[in-house]
This record gives sequence, C-alpha cells and structure tokens, in this order.
Amino acid sequence: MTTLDPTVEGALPETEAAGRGNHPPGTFRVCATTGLTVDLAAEKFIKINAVFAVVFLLLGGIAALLLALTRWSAVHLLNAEWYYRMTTFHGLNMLILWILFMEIGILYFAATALLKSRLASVKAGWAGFACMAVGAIMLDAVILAGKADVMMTSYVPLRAHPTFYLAIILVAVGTLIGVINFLATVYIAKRDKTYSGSVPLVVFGAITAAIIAVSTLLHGAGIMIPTFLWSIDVIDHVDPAAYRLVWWGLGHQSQQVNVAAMVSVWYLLGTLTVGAKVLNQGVSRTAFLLYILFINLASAHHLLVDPGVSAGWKIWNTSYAMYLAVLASMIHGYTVPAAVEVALRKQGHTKGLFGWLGAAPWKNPGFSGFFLSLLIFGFIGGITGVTLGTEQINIIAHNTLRIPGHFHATVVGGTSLAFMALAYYVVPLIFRREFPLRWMCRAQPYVFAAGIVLMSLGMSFAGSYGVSRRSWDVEASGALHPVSYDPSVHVWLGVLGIGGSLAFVGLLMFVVPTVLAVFFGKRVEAKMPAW
Amino acid sequence: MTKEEKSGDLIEKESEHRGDGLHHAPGTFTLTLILLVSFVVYYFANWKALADVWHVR
Amino acid sequence: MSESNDPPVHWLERMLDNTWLLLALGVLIPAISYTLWGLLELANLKAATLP
Amino acid sequence: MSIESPAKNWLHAPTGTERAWIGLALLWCIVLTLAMPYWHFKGKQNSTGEAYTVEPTRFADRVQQFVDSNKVGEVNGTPIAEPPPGGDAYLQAQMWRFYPVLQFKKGQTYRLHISSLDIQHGFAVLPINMNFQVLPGYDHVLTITPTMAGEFPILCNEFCGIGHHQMTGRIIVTE
Repeated sequence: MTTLDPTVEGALPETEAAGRGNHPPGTFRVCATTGLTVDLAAEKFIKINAVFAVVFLLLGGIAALLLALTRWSAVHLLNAEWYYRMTTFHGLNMLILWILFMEIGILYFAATALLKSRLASVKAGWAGFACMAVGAIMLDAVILAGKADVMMTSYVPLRAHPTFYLAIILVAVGTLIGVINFLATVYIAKRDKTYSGSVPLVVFGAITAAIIAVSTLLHGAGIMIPTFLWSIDVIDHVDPAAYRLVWWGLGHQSQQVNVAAMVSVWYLLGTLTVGAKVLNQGVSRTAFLLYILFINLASAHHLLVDPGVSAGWKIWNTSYAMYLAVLASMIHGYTVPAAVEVALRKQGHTKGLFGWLGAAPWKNPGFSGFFLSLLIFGFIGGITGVTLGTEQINIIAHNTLRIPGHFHATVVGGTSLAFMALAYYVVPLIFRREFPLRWMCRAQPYVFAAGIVLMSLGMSFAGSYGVSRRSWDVEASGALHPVSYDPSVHVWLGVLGIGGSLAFVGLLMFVVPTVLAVFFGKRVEAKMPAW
Repeated sequence: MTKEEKSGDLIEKESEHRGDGLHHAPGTFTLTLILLVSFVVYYFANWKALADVWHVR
Repeated sequence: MSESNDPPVHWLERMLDNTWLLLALGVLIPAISYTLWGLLELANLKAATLP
Repeated sequence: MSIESPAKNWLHAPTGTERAWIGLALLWCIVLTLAMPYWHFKGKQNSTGEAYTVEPTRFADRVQQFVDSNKVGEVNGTPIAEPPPGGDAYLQAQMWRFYPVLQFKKGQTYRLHISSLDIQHGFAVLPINMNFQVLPGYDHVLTITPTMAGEFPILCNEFCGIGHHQMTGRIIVTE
C-alpha cells in the first residue's frame, strides 16, 4: 500500500500572508503548518475545553467499561444500585459533557481561525466556560454521591436531588453563552470584513451546529427550569408527557448538534489529511440547510409509542417533514468521500474503482478515524436510526437494546471517533505538542471502531429479541412472573461485553497518548510532523 | 473562481468551465449504492418483522 | 454586498449566507412543528371516562 | 477547500454521479415518506397514541373493579382477569409490578387501558417484542388483537428505580 505522506504542507495552499483579519497586534500567531491566524484568546479556550472534554471522556469511558461488564451476563460485575448509577453517569459524561466541551472548542476554532477573526468576547468565553465546568463537576459529584439515580433522561416524577437539575441548567447556560459568543464572532468577522465572499464550508457547518444548539438549549431551559423548581417544591407538578416532549427537544436535538459538528469535522479532516476540496459548495451547504430546517423534528422519534400525541404529529415529525434531513445526510455521505476520492485520483491514484481508497493514508489516525467514523455512522448508525425511528417500526424497538445499539454507532462510532481523529490535529496544531507512542495512535481508530461495531451489533441483536435497555438483570431473577429469552440473547450480550471492553482499550489508546502529548510532548517548533 | 491545477485532465478542465460540479467519483458512487441497498434490505426486513406481531391501534 | 456589475446572486445562495435568517428558521420550525403542536395536543386531551 | 471562503456565485446544480446519487436518495426518501401513512391506513400495527387524562387513584379504583368482576383465577398470588371479547381491559403499572395478569382470547380485539400509579414505566410484551410507554396521569388505550396463543411475559422497559428489572407481569392468550 502506498502511503500518501499527509504532510499538511502541499496539501494546503499557501494562505495569503496579507489577511490578518481584525486581530489587534500581539493577540494572534500564524500557524506554521496551515498558515491560519490563530487568535491567542480563542486558542486558550480551545485548549481548556479540549482538556476538560478528554477528562469527561475518560470518566464516561470507565463507566462504560463497568456497564459493558455488567450487561455481559456471564460477568455481571456491578450490583443493581451501581449499575443504574453508572448508567446515569455514563450517559451524561459522554453525551453531554465530552461532546459539548469538544463542540465549544470546535466552534471557537471555526469562528476565529477560519474567519481570521478575534473572539467576540473573552469575558463571555470565561463566563461560559466557568458555568459549564462548575455545572459539570456538580453533576458528576451529585450522581456519584447517589443522589440522582434517575438516568440521563430524569423523567418526572422520578426525582433527583435539586443539585442535579441545577447542574444541568448551569451546563446548558454555559454552553449557550459559548454558542452566542461564536455567533457574535461570526457577526464581527463579517462586519470587519475579515473574509470575502461566503464563510468557508466548515464554518457554515459550525453555524449549522450552533443554530441547532440554540434550539436545543432553549428546550433545555424550557424543561429543566420548571423541573428544578419542582424539585425544590416551588411548583407542585410537572406533567410527565409534556416533560418527555420538551426534554427530548434537549436530548435528541443535542445529538443533531453532534451530527452537524461531526459532518463539519469530516469536511475539515478531508482537507487536512488528503487536501480534499469541496466539490460543490451549493450541494453541501443546501444539505446543511436541510439540517437547520428539519432535523430537529426528529426528537419525535422518542415519543412514537407514547400516549397523548397523535398519529399525525408522530408521522409528520418523525419523517422530519419528509425525510429531508435524511436526504441531507445521504448527500454528505456522498460528498465527503467523493471529495476524498477526487483529491486522491488527482494525486495519481486512479487504478480501478477503489484504487484511491487503497492508496489513502490509512496510517494517519486523522484520516482513518475520520473515514471509519463516516462508514460506521452511515452504514450502521444511519440505517438503523431511520428504520427504528419509523412510527410503526418503533413498536418493535422502543426502549430495547436496539436503541443504544443504534446510537452508539452514531454518537460513538460516528461523532466521538471523528472528534478523536480531529484531536490528532488539534494537539500538534493548537497545543503545539508532538504525539508520543505514534504506533498506538495509528492503531487506535481501528481498535476503537472494531470495539464499537461489535458492541453495537451485540446490542442490536439482543434488542431484537426484546432485551430491554437499562436493565440490570436480563433474567429478572426474583421477579414474581418469570421472564425468559431465546438463549442466543446471552451470546449477543457477550458480544456487547467484549466489544465494549475492546472499545475501552481503544479509548485508553486515545487518552494516554493525548495526555502524554499535551503535558509532556515534544514542542512543535515549526511545522507539524506528518502522520 | 481562479484555480490552477497541476493535473490537466479533461474532467477538471470541464469542471472549471462550469464552475463547480462535474467530477469523477465512481468509487464513492459504488459505495453509496451499497449503502442504499443495505438500507432498503434492512428497512423492509423491519416492516416484515413488524407485520408478524399482534395487531394494535 | 455585491458590486453592481456582478451577476445577481441566486436567492438560495443569499439565504445560505444569511446566518440570522437561518437562525430564526432553525429555531421557529421545530418550535412550531414539534413543540407547540405536540403541547397543544397534550393540552387538549379529554378526561378518561373509564367505562 | 473546506476551510476557505468561496467567491460569490458558488451555487451550481449538481452534475454527474453526484446528481445521480442525489436523485436516487431523493427517490428513497419519497418511499420512506409514503411508507408511514400507507401503513397507518393499511397496516395492522399502529401506535395512534389514543389517551385520556386520568387521576391515578381513579384509575386504580377502575382496575380493582375490573379485577373484581372479571377474575378467573390466580397465578403467583396475582389475580387473572379475563375481559369479554371486544371489551375493556385494565392494566396498572407501579413500582415494581403489573396488576393484574390478563387473559385474552386469540383473535379477539380488546381495548387495553394502561396507566401508572407512580412514575413512568414501560410496557413490553415478550417474546414478541412489542413496546409502549406508560405514564402516570394518562390512560393509554391500545386497541389490541393477540394473534397467537400462549403465555407472554410482560416487562417494564423504562427505568423506574432500583427494582426496575424485576417489574414483570403476564398476559395469557387462550385459543
């Protein structure tokens, strides 16, 4: 296999030396590798957000291993109390904390480096970060203290300690401040004409993520504030059906933020790793527009077998108004790899249908992580998601293990893996530290992807026999009326356990080199060493 | 839109002519076709599974 | 934005460049189609007669 | 480049394989869009969300009345209640049991009312794997027709506290 040397040099054009945007002197540096102007304040925020993100990834990952080893019925590690506690802890650390901290970092990067702009407000940056950090620490503390065994969804009238709701509100407010700071930066960049024409595609994708995030966080405030007031007995009732409806405006829409951010990262890594160009700006941006307009209706997927909302509401919203957001994902699923294919063909890898794919830089974890993320998201996450989210099909899927089987392929195999791939560029370019243990980095995306795929398949198959998600004991031992499953269920739960453990190894293979690089890595003085 | 490309293949020339758009990505197209076929199979298999359960309204 | 001698910019392109319009649409569409419609249906449920 | 600003007038119609793929994808999305309304009218399995608001205590009273007048036996200390074909059946979910055990006749249609007395629960019929949500304050009505005979465990599939995994019940379907 030919390894394309993915030196960013050559893959990127010489950026004009003139454009310094609106940075006051002394507040920016020019990246020796990419030629981008890096705002020093924004750089600081990208760094602390990334560090916090990785800490929560590790915490959530440890919980993940414990959960996988509990669902693996032959091991059944934790007791019931800690199993449910860890499920709550894992969900919030992974789906909320790891991903939100990463996303704020990505937004700050997109608005400042790619638009050659200063950050709109450093104070707002600190305020947002402080809210998020304090909220996150409170959240983890109250869960570990055993005061909030309510799952990530915390469906009322199941009740957690008020600190739990307050912590989520703080995280949401902090994130909203970050998102507004991003939008304000986009505004001042346009006002100060730091770029001409339209914003770069990656920034457009980041704007898409930010817009979805605004809707998400408004729903979050709309439900968590009344729930907090209920938890301190200021109001006496929160309607459970209304809670589910508005809560999923937070819970599912936040996953759409991930989709938009992940697709932007795909485009970015396509450019950074093989010099891919956007084939058709209009097509890619229109696809993002379809996300902005329609993807948030998909929160209805969680209410398909609920009482109260009508079939009309379910069908219309479940179809995202006509599957237009699915169309958007199918478009990105073509344009992203096609851009890679065109770039590699232009570099001379023209043999056959897939010669370009064989010649791709598979030893560059930035590339392999990104491409595996694309494949897992599309082939497993996307297909299962649209199918399970069909109004009637949901009857045979709701709250079974098929659901986590689906979203681990989208959020973990898709988003998390893409963000890890991005980190292989963030650390040398933003932290300016070299990765040690490069063999481990090269192998990491494969190990992690294999683990997640196995785990996702194990969950999906076990779920198709009706095994419930979030159940400590699949055999329901001690229950008044016994429950039994097809014996193959235990084989699939074993696959889940093995896959989950393998994914945890893959996670450590990411965290260890990243932490070593950030704190002890060799300084990158000039250009980033090629992967 | 000014572009200077090292390779002078025909498709690139033509695509410059038209602005954006025309490109040659048969591998990706094949991959996406495989995706579509898997999608169709999985989707209808689920409708089939649904048709086997109790009737409910 | 564009100088007078430029060809006119397509409406879709102008829309895609208008972050604030997109923000408004992105918040309003789900708020109406998902949230308001859903809450209205829940609010209009009848009490059970329990025959 | 995805990280550079394109010059104005970048909007162009897709061409080549890109155009072909978008066409195919759009076609598939139309199929997806039509499938749900089609099944709503022609299919036998639909979740229409029929529901009414109800006080949990009133619901519990109705369940007890249903059990008292329809009791046909007892299993593991739980009464078995058999509604008349075409009639109303009541199932109450609470931490951590379903009450009562229901007995149906195969091929008959029943209006099954499910509600919760305390927090949210799930209603999963095994091994056929049908799943519905159960909320306190809402009488969720499933117009259900069992199509096979046998004993079917039911299971809570929504987290409801430390005893969640032991929350089971049963539906018996006779020929």
